[in-house]
Amino acid sequence: MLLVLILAPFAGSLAAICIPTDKATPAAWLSGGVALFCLATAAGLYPVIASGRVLRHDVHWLPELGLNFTLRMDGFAWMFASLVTAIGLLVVVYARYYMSASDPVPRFFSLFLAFMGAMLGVVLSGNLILLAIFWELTSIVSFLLIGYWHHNAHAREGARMALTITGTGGLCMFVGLMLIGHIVGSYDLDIVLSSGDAIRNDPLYTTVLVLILLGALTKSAQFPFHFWLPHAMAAPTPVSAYLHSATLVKAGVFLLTRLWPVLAGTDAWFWIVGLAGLSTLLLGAYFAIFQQDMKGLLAYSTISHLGLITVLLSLGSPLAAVAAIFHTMNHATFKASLFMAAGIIDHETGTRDMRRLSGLFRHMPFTATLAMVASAAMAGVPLLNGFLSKEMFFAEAIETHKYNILDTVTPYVATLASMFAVTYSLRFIHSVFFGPQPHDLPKMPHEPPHWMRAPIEFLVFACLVVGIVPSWTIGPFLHTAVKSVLGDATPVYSLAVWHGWNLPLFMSVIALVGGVGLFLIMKPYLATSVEGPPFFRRLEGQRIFERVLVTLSWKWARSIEMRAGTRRLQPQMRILVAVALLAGAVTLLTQGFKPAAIFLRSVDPAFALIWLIGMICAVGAAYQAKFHRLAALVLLGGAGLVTCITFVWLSAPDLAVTQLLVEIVTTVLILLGLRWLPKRIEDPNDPEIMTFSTRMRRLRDLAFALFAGLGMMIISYTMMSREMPETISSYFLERAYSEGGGTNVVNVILVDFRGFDTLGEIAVLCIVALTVFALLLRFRPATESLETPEQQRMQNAFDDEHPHRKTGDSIAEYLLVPSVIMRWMFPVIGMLSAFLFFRGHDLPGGGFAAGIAMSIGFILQYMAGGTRWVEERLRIHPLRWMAIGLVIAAATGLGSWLFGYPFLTSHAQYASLPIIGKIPLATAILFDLGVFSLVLGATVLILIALAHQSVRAPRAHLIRAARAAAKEGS
Amino acid sequence: MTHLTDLPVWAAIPVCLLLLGGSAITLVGSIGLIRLKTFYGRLHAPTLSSSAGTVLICLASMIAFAVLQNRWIFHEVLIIIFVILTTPVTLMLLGQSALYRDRIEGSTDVPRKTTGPEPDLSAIDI
Amino acid sequence: MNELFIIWSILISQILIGLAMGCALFRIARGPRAQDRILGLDALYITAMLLLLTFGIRTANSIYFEAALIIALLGFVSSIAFAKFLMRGEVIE
Amino acid sequence: MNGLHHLIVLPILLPLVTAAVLIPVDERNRTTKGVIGFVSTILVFLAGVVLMRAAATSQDGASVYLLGNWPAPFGIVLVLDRLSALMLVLTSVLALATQAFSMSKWHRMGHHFHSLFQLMLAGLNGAFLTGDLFNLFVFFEMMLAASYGLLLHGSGPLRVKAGLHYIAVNLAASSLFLIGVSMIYGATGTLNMADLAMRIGTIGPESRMLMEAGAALLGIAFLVKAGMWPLGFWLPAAYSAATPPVAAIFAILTKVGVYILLRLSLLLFGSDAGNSAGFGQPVLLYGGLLTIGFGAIGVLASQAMGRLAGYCVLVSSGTLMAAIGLGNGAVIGGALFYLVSSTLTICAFFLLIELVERARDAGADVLAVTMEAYGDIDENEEEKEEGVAVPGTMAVLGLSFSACAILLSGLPPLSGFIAKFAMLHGLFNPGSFGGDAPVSGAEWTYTALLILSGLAAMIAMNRVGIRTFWTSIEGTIPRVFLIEIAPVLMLLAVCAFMSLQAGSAMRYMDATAKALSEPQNYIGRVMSAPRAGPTGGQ
Amino acid sequence: MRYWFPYPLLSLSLLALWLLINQSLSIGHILLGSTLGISWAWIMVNLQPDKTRLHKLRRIAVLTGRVAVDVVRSNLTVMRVILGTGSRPVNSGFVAIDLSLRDDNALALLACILTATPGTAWLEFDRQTGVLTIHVLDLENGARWSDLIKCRYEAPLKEIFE
Amino acid sequence: MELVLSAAIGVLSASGVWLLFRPRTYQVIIGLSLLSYAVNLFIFGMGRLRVNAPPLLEPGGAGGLLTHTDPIPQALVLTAIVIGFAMTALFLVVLLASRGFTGTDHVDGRE
Ligand code: NA
Ligand code: NA
Repeated sequence: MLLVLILAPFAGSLAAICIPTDKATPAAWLSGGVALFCLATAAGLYPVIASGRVLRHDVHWLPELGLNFTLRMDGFAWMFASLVTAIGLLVVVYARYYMSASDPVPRFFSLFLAFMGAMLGVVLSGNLILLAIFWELTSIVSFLLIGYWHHNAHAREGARMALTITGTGGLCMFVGLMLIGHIVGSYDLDIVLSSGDAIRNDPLYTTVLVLILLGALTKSAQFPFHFWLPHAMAAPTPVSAYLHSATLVKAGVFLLTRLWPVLAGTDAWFWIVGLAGLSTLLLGAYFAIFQQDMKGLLAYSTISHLGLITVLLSLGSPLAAVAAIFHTMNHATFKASLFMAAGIIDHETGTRDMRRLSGLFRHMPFTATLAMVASAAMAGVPLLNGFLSKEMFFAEAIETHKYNILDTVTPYVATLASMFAVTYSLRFIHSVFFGPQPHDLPKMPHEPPHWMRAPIEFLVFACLVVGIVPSWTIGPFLHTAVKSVLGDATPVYSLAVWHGWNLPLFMSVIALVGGVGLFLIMKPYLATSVEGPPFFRRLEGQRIFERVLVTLSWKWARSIEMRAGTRRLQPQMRILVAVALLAGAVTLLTQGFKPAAIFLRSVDPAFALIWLIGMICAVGAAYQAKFHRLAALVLLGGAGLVTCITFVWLSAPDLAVTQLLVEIVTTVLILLGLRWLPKRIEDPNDPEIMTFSTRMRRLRDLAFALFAGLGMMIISYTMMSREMPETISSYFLERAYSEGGGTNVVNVILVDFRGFDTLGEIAVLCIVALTVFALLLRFRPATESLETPEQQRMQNAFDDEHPHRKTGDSIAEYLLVPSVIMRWMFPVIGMLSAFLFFRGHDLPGGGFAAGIAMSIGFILQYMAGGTRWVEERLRIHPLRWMAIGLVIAAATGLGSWLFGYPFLTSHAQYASLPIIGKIPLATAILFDLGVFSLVLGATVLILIALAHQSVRAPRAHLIRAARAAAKEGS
Repeated sequence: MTHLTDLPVWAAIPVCLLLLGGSAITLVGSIGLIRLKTFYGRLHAPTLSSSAGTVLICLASMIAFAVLQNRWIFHEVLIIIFVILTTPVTLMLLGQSALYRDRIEGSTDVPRKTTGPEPDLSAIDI
Repeated sequence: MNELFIIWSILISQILIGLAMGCALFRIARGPRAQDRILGLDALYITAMLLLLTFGIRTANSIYFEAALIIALLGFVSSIAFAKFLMRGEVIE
Repeated sequence: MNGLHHLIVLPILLPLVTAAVLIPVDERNRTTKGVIGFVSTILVFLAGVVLMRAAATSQDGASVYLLGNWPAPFGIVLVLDRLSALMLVLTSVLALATQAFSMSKWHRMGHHFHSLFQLMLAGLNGAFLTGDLFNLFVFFEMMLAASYGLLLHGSGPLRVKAGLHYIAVNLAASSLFLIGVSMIYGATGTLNMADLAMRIGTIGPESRMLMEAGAALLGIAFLVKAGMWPLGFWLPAAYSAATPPVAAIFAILTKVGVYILLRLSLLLFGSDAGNSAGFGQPVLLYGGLLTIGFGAIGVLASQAMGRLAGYCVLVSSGTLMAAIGLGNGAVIGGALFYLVSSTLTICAFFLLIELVERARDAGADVLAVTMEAYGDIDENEEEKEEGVAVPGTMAVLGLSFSACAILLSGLPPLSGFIAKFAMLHGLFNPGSFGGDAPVSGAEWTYTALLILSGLAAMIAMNRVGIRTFWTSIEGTIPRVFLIEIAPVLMLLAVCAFMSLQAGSAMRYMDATAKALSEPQNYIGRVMSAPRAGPTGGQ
Repeated sequence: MRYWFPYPLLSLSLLALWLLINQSLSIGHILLGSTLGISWAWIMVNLQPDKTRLHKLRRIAVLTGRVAVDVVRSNLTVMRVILGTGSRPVNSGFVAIDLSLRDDNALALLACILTATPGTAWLEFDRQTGVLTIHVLDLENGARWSDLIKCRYEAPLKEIFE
Repeated sequence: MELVLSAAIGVLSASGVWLLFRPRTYQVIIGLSLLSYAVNLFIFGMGRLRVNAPPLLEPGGAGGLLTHTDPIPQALVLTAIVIGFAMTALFLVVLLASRGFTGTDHVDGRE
C-alpha cells in the first residue's frame, strides 16, 4: 500500500508529461484523480495507524550499504501524508481554474505530482538516506515549479536561489544523516529513533546536529536562510499555496520533529534551534507588516510561523512538541487558504500590490469573507484553529526549560511577534477588502468561478471546526501523530478553547489589542510606503546572497582558476619537469640514496671522444634551434649518429641499424616540414632578448634543465654501475633458438616472445600515419610560405628569360646526374631492404628496418624526380599497404587459434627442400612481413602526404587569387 | 668467438698499417674541412675519407676477416662501391646550391651561369 | 707484443677517426653557411662509417658491418635532402 | 583452453582488424565504414559482457591469457579480472554511444575517423587487459596516438592549438613513462606486474629505492593522463576543443590513468610490499583533493559548457585519485561505482553540449562547422538536408540536461548520488557498518570537497541551464537527429539503471575492490597460468 | 627475352649484390637473389632509366686502372695541400670543359670518377651547351685539366657507352 | 663506459628539457627528439653495458647473460624508437598546422 502511495504521484507525473501541451483539462483530471487516490489510500490506512501500529514496506536496494527503499508510516507520517495529499487535492482543483491556457499546463501538473510524490517520500521514508533522496528531490522539483514561468527573470532568480540554498542545506543534511548512520550502525529510521542516547553522547553529535540543522533550517526558511522564500513567490500561486503551506517548507519542520527524539534536549540543540526560531519568528512577523505584495506578506508570515514551530521544537519539552505538531497542521490549513485567496485576487484583478487594491469586499464578498476568517486564524483570534496552537505556544513559552537568557526572553518575543501577526493580518484584510473603490486595476474584479473558491471554503471550514471543537475533530489524529513521535514521553494535554483565565490568555489579549493598535498607527504609512521594512530594507538577504554567490562562484573562482591554472604550454612543461624532479628526488633522498662511486677504469678514450662530439651536437642543437633551424637539425643528426655508434659499441647492432634508418627518415621529414616554417631572423633589437625578466626566466629554465640532466645522469650512472638483478632475459637467451627459431634474440623477442608489443607498436605507427594524412588534407600553410620558394622562382625566372630554355630546365640540369644515380639506387636499396628483412630473425635487421629502408628508397625517387614524376610511374598505395600489413600481422597471430594455441603463438621449423637445402620457416617471419608492409606504408604515407603539400600549395594559391578577384569584381 | 689478437703477425701488420693509414687520411681530410678557406675548397676535403680512407680501412677489414674467419668473401667491396656512388650526389648538389647562392648574392668569385645573359638579381636575400 | 701492437694501433686509428669527426663537427657548428654545415654532416657520416668498420675489426665481429653498410648506402639521403632544400627551397617538389 | 578463453584477446584484436579493414575503404562510404565499426563495437561489447559475467562468477577472480603461449613472467600476459572486465564494458558502452552520435555528421569532418576510433578502442582495451608494464606503455601510446588523431579530427585552429599542447605534454609524460618502466626493470629485472609484485617484497634497499623512484616517475605519467593538479591544465582545453563525439569518448581516457593507478598501487604497493607498502598514497590523496578543488573552481569559472565539462572530468578524476589515496578498501568499491557513473555522465554531457548549443544558435553552429571543415579546399561533398525538427526536442534536451546536471552534482536520485553515498559510507564505516573508526582530517576534507564539488557543479549547471533553456528567446527548434539524441538517452538510461540496480552493481564493485586489495590471488593466477598444447606442458 | 629481362645487367648486379651482402653462394640464395634481381628490373621498367649497352668491356678495365692511379695521386696532392706542405701557394678555381658525352649514365659515371678523385669537384653541367663546370683544388693550368678529363675519362666513357 | 654514457644521457636530457621550455614549436620538436635519444639510451643502459656481446646466438645454441648482453632493453628501445619516430612525425605536422592556422610558431598560438 505504501509503495502504491509513493509511486502513484510519480506515475501520474510521467503520464501528465505525455499529455499534449494544450490539453489542460485532462491533465487536471489526472492530477486530481491521483491526489484523491492518494488521499483515499492514506485515509484507508488510518485505522491501522490509529491502533498504534507502524506500517513498513521494505524493498532491497543497496542492502550492503544499509540503503533500502524502506517506507514507514506511523501516526506522524500519516498526519503529514494526509496533509500533503489533501491540500494537494485542493490545490489541483484550484489550479485547474487558476492556470492560464497559454501556459504548458500539463507540465505544471506533471511537476506538481512529482513534487507531491517527493514530499510523500520525505514523509514516508523509513531510511535516512532515502529521506535525503526525497528531500533533495523536493528541492529539485520545487526549483522547476518556482521557475515555471521562466520567461520571467524573477521566477528564474527565485528558483535558482531556492535550489541553491535548499540544495546546499540538503547536501549538508545528507552528510549529517550519514554520520548518524556511522554512529548508530544503520540508516533505518526505527533503529535510529531508538538510539537517541548513543547519538547525543557521541563526540560527533555537534557536527551531526549542525549539519542536519543546516538542512532543516534552510528548507524551513529559518533566519538567516529565510530570504529565498519571498523570492519563491514568483511561482504560480497554486505552487506557493502548496509549497509554503503544507509541503516544502514544512519538510524542515517535519525533519526536526522526526528527529526530535534523538537530537533534541541538549544545550546545543536548544541554542541553535531556539535562536534561529526566535529570530525568525520575530523578524518574519516584523517584515510581513511592511510588505506591499500580498504574497510577500504571506511569505514572511509563513517564515514567522515556521519560526514559531521551530521555537517550540527547540524547547525540548514534550508539550512543546505537541504544540509544534498541532501548529504545523493549523498553519497548513489557514496559509493554504490565504495563498489561494491571494491568488484569486491576483487572478481577478491583475495585481497583488496592496497599495493599489482596496474595497474589494464589494466585488467579491464570498472570497473576502473566507480570507477574513483565514486571516483571523493566522492572527490567532479565538474560535479558530490558530488560536489554539498559539495558546499552547504561549503556555510553553512562559514555562522555564533552561535557565538562560534565551529562555527568559521567549515569552516577550512571542507576545511581540503575535502582536505583529495581528497587525499584518489586519493589514492584509483591510487594505485589500476595505476602503475606497479600487481604480485603474488591470482587470475589473468579480467573484471567481465557484470551484476555484471551493478549496478555500473547505479549508476555512476546517479552521473553524478545529478552532471550535478541536477535541472532536482534530484530536484523535493529533494524538496518533504525537504518540508516534513522543512514544512513552507523550504528555497529557487537552485540546480546548477555554483553559480559564491564565497567563497565555492574557498574552493573547495583549497581542490582539496591541496588534490592532499598531495597525491603526501604521495604517497611513503603509498605504503609501515602499516595499520592505524600514531599517532592514537595505539589508536584503537576497542581494547579499547574490553578491556573495557571484563573488565566490564567479569572480573568485575565475581568479583562482587563472592563478592556480594556466592555459600556456611553457608553464605546464616546467611544472611537469619540476614535479618529476621532485618525485624522483624525494623518493631517493628520503631513503638515503647515494650515487655510485665513479670509476674511470673502463673509459674508452675513443668512446669518450665520440660522446664529446655527441654532447657538443646536443648542446649546439639546443642553442641553435631558435634562429638557425637548419643548423639545429644538422646538429641533431650528429647527436643521433653518435647515439647510433653507441649502440654498435655496446652490443646492440639491431638498435644501431634501426636508429640510423629512423634518423635518416626523421631528417627528411623535418626538412619537408621546414619548408612550411617561414624563416625566423634574429633581431638583436628584439625587446624580448633584452629584458631582465626574460633573462631571469631563462636562467630558471636553465637551472631546471641542468637539474633534470644531472638527475638523469646520476640515476643512470647508479643503475648501470649496479649488479644486474636476476632478470627474465635469461629465459629468452636460452630459448630464442630452441623455441623461437631464431638466433637474433632481440628479433625473436620482437616478433615472438613480445610480439604483442610489436603489434601495438605498428598500430601506433599506423595511427600516426592516418592522423598525419587526415590533418594534412586540411592543411593551410601560413600565408608567407604559400609562395613557391624563392629559389624555385628565381630558377624558373631564369629559364623563362632565356628563349631557348623551358621552365624547369634549371632543375633538370641540376638534378641530371644526381637523379640518374638516385634512380639506380632504388633497386639497390630494395635489395638491402630484402636483405634486412630475410635475415632479421637470425641477425640484425627485421621487418621494421626493412620497411624503413624501403621507404627511404621511395623517398629518394621522390627527391630525384618530383612528386608528379614518381606517381606517374609507380603505383603507390600506402594506405593499402598499411591495411594489408596490419591484417597480415593480426592474421598470423590468429592462425595459432586454428591449432588451439593462444594468439601469436609462433611455430618455427626448418624445412628441407631439394637442392636448396634447409630453410627456416617460422610463422614469425610472416608476422614480420606484416610489420614490413605496415612500416613501409606508414612511413611512405607520412612523407608523401607532407611532400604533396608542395603540389597542393600552388593550387590553393590559385583558388585564393581567383576568389580575391571575384570579390573585387562584385 | 674469435679475437683480433688471434691474428697472426703477417696479417696483423698490414691490417694495422692500413687502419692507421686510412684513419690518418680521414683525419687529414677532415682537417681540410677546417683549414681550407673557401667552401669550394672544402668541398674536396671529404673525398679523402670517401676514397682513400674508405678503401684502406675496408682493405684492412677484408684482410682481418679473411684471416680470422677464414673466408674469402669481401662484402666490404659493397661499402666502397656505395660510397663512391653516393658521395658525388651530395657533393654535386651542395656545390651547385653553393654556386647558385653565390651567384644570386652577386659574388664575383664564381663563374656566371653559362647560358645567356644574367637575370636581374637585385634585392634577394637567402 | 703482437697484441699490444694491434690494440694500440686500433685505438689510435679510432682516436684519429674520432678527431676527424671532431673536425667535421667544427664545420657543422661553425658554418658559416648552411652548405658548410651540410658538408660537415656528410663528412661526419662517412667518418662514423669508418669508425664502425674499425670497431668491427677491433671486435673481430662482422655483425656490425650492416650499420656501416647502411651508412654507406643511405647516409647520403639526408645530405641530399639538405642539399636539395638549399637548392630548391623544398625537398620534394 | 576453450573458445571463451580466447575471447579475452578479442576486445583488442577485433577493433584492430576492423580498423585495418576500414583503412582502404573509400572515404565517400563513410556510412558503411561507420556501420562496420559499429558492428565491431557491438561485438566487443558483447564479448565484454560475456567476459564480465565470467569474471563475476569465477571463484579465483582472474583468468590469464598467455600471448604467444609463453609462460608468465616471460611473455606478455593479458589478465581478465573483475576490474578489467568492468572497464572493457564501460569502454564499449561509451564507444557505442559516441560512435552512433558521430555518424550523424561528425565523422564527415575528416578522414579515417572510424579507423582511428577503432584503434583507440583497441588501445584502451589493451591498456585495461595487459598484465605487463611495457606492454602497457605500448597500448598507452596506441590509445594516446589515436586520441591525438581524434582530437585533431576536423582540424581547425582551436583543435590544432589544443592538440599541440595535448601532444607536447603527453609526449613529455611518455618519456617519463619509459624512464620509469626501465628503472623498474633495471632494479627488479622483470616487466610482468604480478612478478614485480612478488619481487618487491624481497628486493634489497638499494634496488627498492631505485624501483620506487621509477614507480614515482611512472606514476607521474599516469597522473598527467588522469589530470591531477597541477599536471592536468591541458585537459579542459583539449576536451572542449575536440568534436563532441571525440570529447565524449575522451571521458574514458582520464579513467585509464586512474585505472592504472588503482591497479598498480594495490597490486604493487599493497600490504605485502614490505617497506614499499602504501608508496605514493599521500600523493594520490592530497593531489586528488587539490584536483577536486581546482576542478570545482574551474567548473564554477567556466562560461562555455565544453570547458565546464572538462573541469567536471578533473573533478571526477580527483575524486577517484583521492579515493585511492585514502587507502580504505571500503571506499574503493564506491569509487568504482563513481568511476562508472561519472564516466557515463560526462560522456553523455559532452554529447549533449553540442545539441544544446545548437538550440541556442540553431543553424549557425552547424554552418560554421561545415564551413570550417569543408572550407575552401578539396572536398565538395554536399551537406544533405536530412533530419527533422522533432516536436518536443527542447523538452527532451531539457530533461537530458537536467539529468546530466543532477548526475554531475551528485544529487539524488540518480547514480551520481548513489556513488557519493557509497564512497562516504565506506569512508565513515571502513571496517564494519557503525564501527568506531574515527574520521581523520583528510577524510573530513574529502567529504567536504565531495559535497562542495557537487555544489559547484549544481551552481554552474544551474547557471548554464537557465541561460540556455530559460533565458533564450523563443527561437527555432534545433534540428536534432534521432541518432544524436538516442545515445545521450541511452547513456542516461544506463545511469538510471545503475541507480535502480545499485545493489547488484555495488556487490560487483565491492567484490572487485576486495579482489584488488588481496592481490595474492591475481599474482598466483598469473604466475601459474598453464601453457597450451602438447609441447607447452614443460 | 628483353621483355622478361628488361635490365639484365641490373639483374646480374643485384644478384651479385645479394650474394655479397649475404656472404653466401648457396643455391637458395642464388635463387632468391635472381628472383629479386629480376623483379627489381621489372619495377625499374616503370621508372624508365636509360637503357645502356656496354661496348668494349676491355676499356672498362683500362679505365678502372686509370682512375685508381689518379685517385691515389690526387689523394697525395690534396693531402699536401691541406697540410700546407706544398712549396707554392694553393691556387684553386673553376674550370669549364666542353663535353660531348650525352649519355646520362655515362655522365653519372664521369661524375663519380671526378668526385672520387680528390681535388676535382663536379659542379654544374649545361646539357644544351655541353659545358661542364668543375672546381679544382689545385689549379695549375685550367686547360691541362680540361684536356686531362676529356682524354683520360670522357673518351673511354664514350667508347663504352655510345 | 658507464660514466661517459651517463654524462651523455645527462647532457642530452638537459638540452632536451631546456628546449621543451622554449616558446617556439620548432625548438620543442628538437627538444623532444633530443629527449628521446636520452630516454632511449637510458632504457638501453638499464640492461647494463657490454662491449661485443650482442644477443645473437650461435645457430643451435642457447645463450646466457654471461656471454650475451641483456636483450630486453634492446627490444624495448626498438619499440621506443619506432614510437618516438611516429610521434616526431605527428608533432611536426601538428606544429605546421598550428603555424598555418595561427600565423605564428609560438607554442601557444599567439606571440
Ligand atoms: Na490597499
Ligand atoms: Na673529387
